[in-house]
Amino acid sequence: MNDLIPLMVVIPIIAAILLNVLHGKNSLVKIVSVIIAICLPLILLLSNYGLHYFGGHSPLIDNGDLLNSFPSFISNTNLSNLHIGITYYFGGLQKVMLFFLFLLGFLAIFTTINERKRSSGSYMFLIFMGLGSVTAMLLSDDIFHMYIFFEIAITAQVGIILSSSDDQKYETAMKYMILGSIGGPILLTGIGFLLGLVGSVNITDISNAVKSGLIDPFSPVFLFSFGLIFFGWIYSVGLPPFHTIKSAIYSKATPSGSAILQALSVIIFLSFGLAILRIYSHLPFVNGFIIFFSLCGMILSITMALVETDLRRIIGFLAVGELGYLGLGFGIGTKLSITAALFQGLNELIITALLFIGFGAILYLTKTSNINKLGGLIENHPKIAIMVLIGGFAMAGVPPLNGFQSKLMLIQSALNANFPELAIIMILISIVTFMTFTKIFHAVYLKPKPQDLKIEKTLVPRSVIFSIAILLIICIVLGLMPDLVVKDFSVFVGGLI
Amino acid sequence: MDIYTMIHNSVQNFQNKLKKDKITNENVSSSIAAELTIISTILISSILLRHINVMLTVLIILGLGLYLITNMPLISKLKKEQDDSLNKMMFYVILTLGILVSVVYWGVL
Amino acid sequence: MIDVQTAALLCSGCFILVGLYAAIFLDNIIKKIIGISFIEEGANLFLITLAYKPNGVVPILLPDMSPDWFITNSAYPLPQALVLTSVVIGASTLAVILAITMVLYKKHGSLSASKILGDSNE
Amino acid sequence: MIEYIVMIIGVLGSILALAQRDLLKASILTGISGGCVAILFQILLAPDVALTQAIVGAAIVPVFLALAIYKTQRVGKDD
Repeated sequence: MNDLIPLMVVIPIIAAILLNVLHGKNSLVKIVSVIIAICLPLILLLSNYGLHYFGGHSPLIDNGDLLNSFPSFISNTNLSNLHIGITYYFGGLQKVMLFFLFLLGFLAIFTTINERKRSSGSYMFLIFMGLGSVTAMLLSDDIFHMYIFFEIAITAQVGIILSSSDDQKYETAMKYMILGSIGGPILLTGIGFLLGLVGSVNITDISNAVKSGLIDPFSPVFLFSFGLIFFGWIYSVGLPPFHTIKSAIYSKATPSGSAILQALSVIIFLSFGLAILRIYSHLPFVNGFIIFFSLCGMILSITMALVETDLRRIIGFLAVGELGYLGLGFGIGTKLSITAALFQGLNELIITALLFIGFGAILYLTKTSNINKLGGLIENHPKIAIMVLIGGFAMAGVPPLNGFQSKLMLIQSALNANFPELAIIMILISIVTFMTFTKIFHAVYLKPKPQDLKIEKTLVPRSVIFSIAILLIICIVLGLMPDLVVKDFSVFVGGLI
Repeated sequence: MDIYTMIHNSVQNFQNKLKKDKITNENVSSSIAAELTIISTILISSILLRHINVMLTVLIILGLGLYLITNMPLISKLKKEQDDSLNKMMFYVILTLGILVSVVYWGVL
Repeated sequence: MIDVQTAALLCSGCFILVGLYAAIFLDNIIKKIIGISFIEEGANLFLITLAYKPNGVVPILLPDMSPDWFITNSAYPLPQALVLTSVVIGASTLAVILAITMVLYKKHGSLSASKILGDSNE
Repeated sequence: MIEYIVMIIGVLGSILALAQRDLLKASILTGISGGCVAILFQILLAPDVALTQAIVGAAIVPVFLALAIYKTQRVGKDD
């Protein structure tokens, strides 16, 4: 049933509005949000793969009677191929990605409900709004539609930052909004250039127009639109120079909030990145641009993570640095590398969520996140320590886990594509990631406990342990059986190139 | 002056400016690791230029290597440039936008 | 005399440049925000200008027009539909930024960006 | 002819708005340039967008700005 496809976007948004209205009615908010969060993955399982045309506006060529009623300069040319309405495409990639995104959303909601005594309808509003908007971005085949939902996702992200209790949250949110208000309209202007050139904002139409020679890929307008859209992309995903603000927002939100923020960023990365690859892959220098910015992102973030002393900021930088792997996969541009990048994106979504929630428990216990003031917590919480340690192994790429599989694929693809330097850098960076992780793990759990460390709460909420365990199980399962998802991804990429 | 003392001093310099924390061994060793990482990764990634011109690559690698090693405590300078102040972020954002647009525009000409 | 479309493109460029100047160089947060609203207005004007057709008609099909004539003479309605959304998005983003500004003013007692949004580590 | 005058008023209004020390005046001038953009939309054959822009650009944005200025401080001390 293809009619279920728009429901993946509609239901989270309706749920968001409903929960905002219900704000204040404590138990009702809890029940409704949990029920909807459980229902969301079910829609994915029930609906079929396929296209959905909004309002039934399929391309004219699919609709014989209507086509004949138009003059010949429409019915006999490429104009009859244009997509008139907004099109959603739902395939294997979307199914897998959205399944894990919704699962993550469920865990975040579950953790928040258990952590706070009074559940806030507005916070649920923000989470559902973010989930719905990135879902629309991943499904949509329309670059302006993506832009609209991207702006909504950014506003939801700002709301999630503001709902934490950090004392620097307003400043960080303000900086993010100001930088975003420069990046957003520039992205819109780039879309405007494309629209003026092609006359359509549908990505399939644009790439068809480039392929069929209808527009010259080296015309100044097309190149200029590439520059502006590329700038919007690096803003939206936090490659340099936006890596500082992106890591700052991760470090200011609540732990489950940071997990959601990172998940939103990854999905935005994938959907805009795939759009850029589909539109501009005929330009020779696009891959170079993507590789350059990804390399900068990886190097700068990882070195900043090494010298930082704030626990949450370190994980924020690590999360931003891992996005560089996705960028390298997109930049190499072969079938294997893009598949590997998509797989890496999925892994990152899960692993960084695990680390954010796992180290967030430390903040919950001690109310400090300075690694110089922490230490010796393994005697209090050995279970969490071991689970977080395995999560760190997964991030660094230790064999039986999922990070290993995707990084191995990336390195193989780099070697096959005659980029051995990139393979060496990927290995180096993953070693340094592991070193950073060992450093914070040692500082938090293994180092002797400082005298002045006060433990404010003794028990970690059970929902936190439950979430970490679920995420860890996913890590191990994906690591042992990567074919569960990689098959779907490679089918999607095969249709792309 | 050996490299450990040199980096210890530079870490002390920028940490004194930022916070009143004491310098631990971990801070210095992670700074050294960051230093080595940044030099090695920049040098390796500049090999990628061989796809454009081999002679140019050799020259750039020699120059970069000399430059990076003579300006050794790099990480404190980098750290200072990447703090949370809006003005610095905005500066780099506009710089990137300018470079991106002018490079693309150059490609047109 | 340049034609209307070129002039409107130049005008949208001016709006974007003025807005960028304000958002980057002016220190007062309210003025930064005013600059941001100008950037958004410039981008919207740019999109609308693309849809313009000299000596054309408004893209509304009236009963006395033949479809063939209408297709060749009307302005392009797609960018206009897009701008409608983007105007509203701009206004709501502005509201969020202003709300944060008010909270920040209560906290710091100042509207200077370099004071409020400077390095947080000091 | 009128369209060129409207464009010039719009751009001049935006520059003047940023040159004011009194933020309330700046917000009113923002409304003027927003209104000019709305008239331009009408000239550029987009009447429905012009309606929205007239409400948003000439009324809602200046009112939001004025409310924020009323809650904070009126004169930009340091710029």
